[in-house]
Amino acid sequence: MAGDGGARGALPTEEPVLVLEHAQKSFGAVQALEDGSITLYPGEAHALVGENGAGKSTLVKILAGVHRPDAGRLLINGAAVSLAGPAAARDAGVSIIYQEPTLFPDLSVAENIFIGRQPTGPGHRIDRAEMRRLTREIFARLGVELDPNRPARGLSVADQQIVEIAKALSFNANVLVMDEPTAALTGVEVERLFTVMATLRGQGAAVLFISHRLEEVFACSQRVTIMRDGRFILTAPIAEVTIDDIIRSMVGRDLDALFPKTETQPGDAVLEVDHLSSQGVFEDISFTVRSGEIVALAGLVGAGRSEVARAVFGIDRRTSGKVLLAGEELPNGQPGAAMAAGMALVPEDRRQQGLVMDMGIDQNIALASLRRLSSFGLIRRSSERALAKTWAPRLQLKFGTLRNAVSTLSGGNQQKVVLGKWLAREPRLLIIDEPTRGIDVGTKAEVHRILDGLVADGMAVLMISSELPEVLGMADRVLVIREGRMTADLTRAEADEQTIMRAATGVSSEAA
Amino acid sequence: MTTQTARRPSGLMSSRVSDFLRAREVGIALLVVVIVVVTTVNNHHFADSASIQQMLTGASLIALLGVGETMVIVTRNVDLSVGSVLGLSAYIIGDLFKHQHIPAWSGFVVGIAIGAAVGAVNGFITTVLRVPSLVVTLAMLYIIRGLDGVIVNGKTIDPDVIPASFTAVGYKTVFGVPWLAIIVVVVVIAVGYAMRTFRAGRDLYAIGSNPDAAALAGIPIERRVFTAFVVSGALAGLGGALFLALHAQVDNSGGIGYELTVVAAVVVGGVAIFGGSGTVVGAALGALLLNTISQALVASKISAFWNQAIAGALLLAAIGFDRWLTVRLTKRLRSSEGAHRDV
Amino acid sequence: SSSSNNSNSPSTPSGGGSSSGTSIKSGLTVYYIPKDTQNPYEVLADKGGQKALSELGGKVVVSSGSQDTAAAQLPSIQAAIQANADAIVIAGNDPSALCPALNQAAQQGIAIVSFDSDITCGSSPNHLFINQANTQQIGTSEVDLLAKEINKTGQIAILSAAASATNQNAWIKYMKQQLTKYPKMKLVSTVYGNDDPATSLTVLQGLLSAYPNLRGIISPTTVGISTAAQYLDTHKSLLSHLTLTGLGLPSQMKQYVHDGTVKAFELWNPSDLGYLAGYAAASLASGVTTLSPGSTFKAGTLGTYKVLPPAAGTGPSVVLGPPTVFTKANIDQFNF
Amino acid sequence: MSDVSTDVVQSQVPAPAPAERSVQTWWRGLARWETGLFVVLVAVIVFGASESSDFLQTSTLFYLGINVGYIAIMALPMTFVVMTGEIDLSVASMLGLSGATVGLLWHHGWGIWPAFLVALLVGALGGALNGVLVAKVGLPSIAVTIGTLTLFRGLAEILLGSQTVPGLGDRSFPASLTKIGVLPVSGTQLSYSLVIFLVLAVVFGVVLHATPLGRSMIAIGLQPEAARFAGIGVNTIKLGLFVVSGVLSAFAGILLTLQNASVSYSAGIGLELNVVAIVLFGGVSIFGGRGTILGVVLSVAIVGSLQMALTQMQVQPEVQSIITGILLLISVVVPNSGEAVRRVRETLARRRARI
Ligand SMILES: Nc1ncnc2c1ncn2[C@@H]1O[C@H](COP(=O)(O)OP(=O)(O)OP(=O)(O)O)[C@@H](O)[C@H]1O
Ligand SMILES: Nc1ncnc2c1ncn2[C@@H]1O[C@H](COP(=O)(O)OP(=O)(O)OP(=O)(O)O)[C@@H](O)[C@H]1O
Ligand SMILES: [Mg+2]
Ligand SMILES: [Mg+2]
Repeated sequence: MAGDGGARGALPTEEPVLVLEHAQKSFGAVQALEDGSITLYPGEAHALVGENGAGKSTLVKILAGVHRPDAGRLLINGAAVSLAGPAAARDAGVSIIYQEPTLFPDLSVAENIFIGRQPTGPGHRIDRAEMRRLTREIFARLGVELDPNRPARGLSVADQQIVEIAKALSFNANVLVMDEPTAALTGVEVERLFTVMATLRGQGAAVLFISHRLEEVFACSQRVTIMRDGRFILTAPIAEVTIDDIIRSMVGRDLDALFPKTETQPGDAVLEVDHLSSQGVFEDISFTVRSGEIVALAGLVGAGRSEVARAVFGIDRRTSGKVLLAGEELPNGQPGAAMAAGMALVPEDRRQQGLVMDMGIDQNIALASLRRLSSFGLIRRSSERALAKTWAPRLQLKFGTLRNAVSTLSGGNQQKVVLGKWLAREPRLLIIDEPTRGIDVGTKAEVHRILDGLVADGMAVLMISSELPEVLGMADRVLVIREGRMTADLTRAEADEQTIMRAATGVSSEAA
Repeated sequence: MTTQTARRPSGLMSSRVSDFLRAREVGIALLVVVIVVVTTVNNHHFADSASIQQMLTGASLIALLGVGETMVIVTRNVDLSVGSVLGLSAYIIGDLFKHQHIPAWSGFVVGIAIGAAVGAVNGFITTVLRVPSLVVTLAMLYIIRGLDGVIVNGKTIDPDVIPASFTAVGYKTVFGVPWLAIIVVVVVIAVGYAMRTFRAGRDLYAIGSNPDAAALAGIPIERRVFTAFVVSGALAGLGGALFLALHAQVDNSGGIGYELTVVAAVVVGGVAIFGGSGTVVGAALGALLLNTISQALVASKISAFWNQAIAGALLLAAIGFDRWLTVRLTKRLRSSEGAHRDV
Repeated sequence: SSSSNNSNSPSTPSGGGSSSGTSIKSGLTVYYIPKDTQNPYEVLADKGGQKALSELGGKVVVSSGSQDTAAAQLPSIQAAIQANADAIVIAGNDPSALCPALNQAAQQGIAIVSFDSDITCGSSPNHLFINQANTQQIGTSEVDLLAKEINKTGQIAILSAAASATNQNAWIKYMKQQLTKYPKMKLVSTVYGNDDPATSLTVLQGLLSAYPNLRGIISPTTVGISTAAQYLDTHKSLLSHLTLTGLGLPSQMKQYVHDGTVKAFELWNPSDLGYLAGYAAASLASGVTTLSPGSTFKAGTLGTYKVLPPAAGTGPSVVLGPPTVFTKANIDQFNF
Repeated sequence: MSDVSTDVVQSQVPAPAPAERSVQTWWRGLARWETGLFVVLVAVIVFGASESSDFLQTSTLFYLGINVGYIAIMALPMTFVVMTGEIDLSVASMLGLSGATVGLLWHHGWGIWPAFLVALLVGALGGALNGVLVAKVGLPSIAVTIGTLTLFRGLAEILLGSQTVPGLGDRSFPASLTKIGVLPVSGTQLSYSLVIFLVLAVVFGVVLHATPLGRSMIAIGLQPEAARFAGIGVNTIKLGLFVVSGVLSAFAGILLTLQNASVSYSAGIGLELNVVAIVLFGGVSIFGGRGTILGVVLSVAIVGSLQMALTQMQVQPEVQSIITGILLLISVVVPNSGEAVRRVRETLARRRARI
């Protein structure tokens, strides 16, 4: 009812263009969405906020016709509809920017934008010139200059995001949904995007956008809807709420509980990275991680943090520079050697990099320790299961049986399996990339508690995170990377949102 | 402002990029020319009009099958049944000529129909049952070939039962260009044009390039892939008709082992084996290249025994060359990126 | 060898040589194992064999693979052994690969007869080769045939089947021998079409552009000659200076002979070949005849045949008779 | 997000169909699969026994071994290669090349063992060529091995040309060795090639199902990137597997040469697809990561005995290939059918929803 109240308060006169009521969606074990509700009015910019895993993207995908809700009702222009697929949503006037870019590497940028509905001339022939013209037009509106003829292959994360936005705009839809469109953009591009949003609203379109950057929410939206743990919490005019209100409703508890932090005395250096460079991705990165401390790599998505981590661990070859673990220099491009030396990397994308989704929980946990688990070259099944049995409870893993494939687990529990896999090796240094991406709020706190415990026991942790609260809450030191260069090295005391944002974007954060 | 200036290189890049893209077809065409020239040097008759005609004729069947194969491969599938389909259609057409005395033109219709039917089966099993097409079409390769054998059962179709007007297609020329080549070129142009200029055609590339994204874009993946298989089958069936027209006789051995040759031609033609890119023109050129090679070897009086080995080596070289192009292309593209982002 | 004179022509039955009196057993089972079950030429031969065995109150089992490989023939030999067949009549896809299996069969008392393409197993097993026509005679007569038409001068080439085909290579050997008699004729190249129309066409085309003033082509294989004939028929301009001959099936060549594309070519009657093989196999299986040179046996309507002594390469053999030369004049009398 | 970008960079990885992804269908499918194969095998044997009077002769087992033994040996490394999501179409040509090598060296008076050694070496080199091009250069294996399929066969043709070894004037191969073509292993009815296959099968089975290497191969097949992040040397393993494939194909070539007591360049021509068919019919997923050696062994047994039975029954060879094809189809359709039905229902539901 809070939602309805807020809605009526905002624009009483108009009819809502889109209404989603009590939508539910679950994926196997995971209840991604328990009560997704939202109301959009013509001409409004509506922010949707919530922690990772709150169910925002799931809700978006329901509006997009990608997921069919298990329950709930969707009204577009007052009429109840059931979307048969993405196309249906588009026809209903809803256009989406997904959180993950969905581009065709082999097709030209222009074609990526217009695929399936290219402008056609006589005889249904595709009018390429027209397609290019339209593309340029949209890019002009966005104030970016990207060659429409160039294939999408090799586009940077940011450029991919821009193409996605252009695609969404090209529909001239009356509902535009953007799932974290700004995550990969720099301040200037963000501003431009907001200007475009303004014009769209002027034309009477409703814009729903998701962002983890609350200042953006305040900068450009009229109303905000808050979600937590897959449930609708409230909708309110932006004027009537403060940042603290929002955070409180998002998290449902105070931040301290979410970011437990024991004060530890850092020991001696475990990881020393010395003038590390990788052609075209990052330049001259140097830093040290000591035992008993968490060092955070902050920066915008696409800044090159993961690449740094990958190069340190040996997944990618470095073009120059040294990596020393406990004083020993590591060979270039050999994850095996890094592991042997006591390094572990929890990658950012658990579905592709972290886990073999169709393998059992036990087998995934064992995957990095197979040698240790085998005698006479044969894997000891008993020890394999024992390993899983010891780590599952320690990580408070929720599962059916340890033989179940990890694909049956919830995102958070999947992340725990990845953690278990690496902690089972008792590493000296744990590199953890986006530790809580797509993990629901409860699990998130647990993961943080686990990390805290580890450093308390003297492990060294290098954490990459796109979420400032996490960085601020967990890190002893914060390194900021922008465009593959290190732009700041801050102590826990020095680090705050402004400084980090400034270092990450290179523009004063008032702009963003 | 800053972004503008910074972005210019990426615009500049694209011209080079498109050059690279064109280079694929051009590269193969050049290779063909080079081989012809080199061969002509030590045998100046190799460039005779007759000899050129022979090259075109010799390549046309594989090129035709290559067109259909390209459509399938572009969608991240593969069709291994084309050889068997060609054999079956060729014999059935001949058999109809022999016993039903059907008119010449209907021979082509029958061939296309048979092929399309098999293609439909391939397409159905692959799309509806979601079975990897490699397995499906491998199985169909055996089944159709077996069926062919059961039907043929040691009989042959002899030249005298085939209408002259039908076999004419196999050798008559217009302004020195063999009918066979003309038909294939027409097909290549038609399909090539369609795949370039109609939405459905572009969908094929999208599907092969990123299936998940294709689904999100609301592309009817099943229908498109199905169509690709039907066309591939139909062209293989047409190939059967042309085979019969060309050789004026057929037993059970028509088209045996063509499947791998066709895939080879397509790959040499610069079609990415895992889908998303490549053109039928390239595929046709690939077929021409392979055929030119084997004829050049005979014409250069190289012992027949060397033929295969050299063909194999050149095939590997072609694949490697194509890869080299792609890698360089990607490198350029990557380095062109990011420039605009230092605000 | 001098076998061309002592080869028996059906017309002159000879009583000479040893022939054990006992008569052919009835109820014999003979396995015919052609190169593959589809090869039209051998389908005719198999029919001949069936005719022979039905005359003798026995039965023929035709068994082989669907491709021309030794591997595909092996199971058929094994089946013959397991079925305790009385004789095997085989056209080898490979000269030696089948020897071990055939030798086992022989040790089980199965009579081994080879036709069309001989197997070279030395003495294990000893077997009788039914020669479609004296090997040397085929080689020489082909060359003579061509020589007559291109009046003994010019470049010539051979379009053969698979490079590893025994019979082809044997004939080619004798062709080269015979060519020494025609100093003005020059064999410039031998190409292999693997009995596949498409391949044959490609190599033929290569041949023509490699040797533009080629005067003659000999193609001692049915697929080769018919492919070449079709090509010449459709490129009449070539006929002015190019002559084609070789071994072909009248049914396939009829049209080309009538429209003058091919003046003359040779073959023997494949069903006669199978028929003869059938009688040979039955006689051996019944002990009516032996492999020893000079021993004879009756081959039904074809008359009596005498086993020829081993000669270079081939073991004991009988020769069907001189090949028939087909021309406009006689081709219509033949139905195969 | 950056995983999407990498996805953009290397979209060459074929996306498995959803059915392939869902693990339940996999376990159930697999469980059903081996048992299914076993049932089929029993059926074939019963069928053979009842339809063919000769089927139950002990010699049937021996001949079966002679016919499929050497092919089955190539199926083992093929299983591994397919496990890791690749394919090797050059095996049959390598078999021919190895045989040709032995033949040529023997023809030139070499001893048999040195000849074998060189042949195996050739196998290793050929396999390494495939491996380097696929694992190091990153070319698609299906394209590469089509190329080497032609290349290897071509080399074999260059080595032996039209000659068969032993030809006139050649020594014949040592009888002590060629006996493997005519005599079973003493005391059994099993051909040497079959025994070797069975022994190798045990080894391969243990490696695949009980060793870190095997587990790594499965991981590579299921999720190459995750394997890399777990410190598994993906490319090194793939390279190694291609080498093994080359060596064992060469070994199969040696066995075939001895079984036939002779060799010509065309030995084993066109067998590659049969090998692939056997592996796939054995329940190994073409996308990698799924399948068992047991399945492959059963598949070999089925294909072998079916061929014996049908040949004994004098069934046209063409019918045999039809049956092979149908079996192959069934082998992939059955595990997917449940999934398919579900999906079709869903689609229909949506259709209805639309109106
Ligand atoms: N396809 C899926 N299969 C299983 N679980 C899923 C799937 N998609 C999402 N989830 C789970 O559902 C929950 C909500 O996911 P969702 O992506 O909607 O969160 P979100 O609010 O978008 O988070 P973020 O802010 O990180 O994007 C998470 O626990 C996630 O792990
Ligand atoms: N597919 C790609 N093609 C070209 N450049 C890329 C690609 N992916 C990433 N990059 C570049 O590599 C650098 C790092 O990208 P990446 O997204 O991994 O950084 P990141 O900081 O780890 O982001 P995330 O927050 O997702 O971890 C960026 O400069 C990006 O532009
Ligand atoms: Mg999200
Ligand atoms: Mg990252």
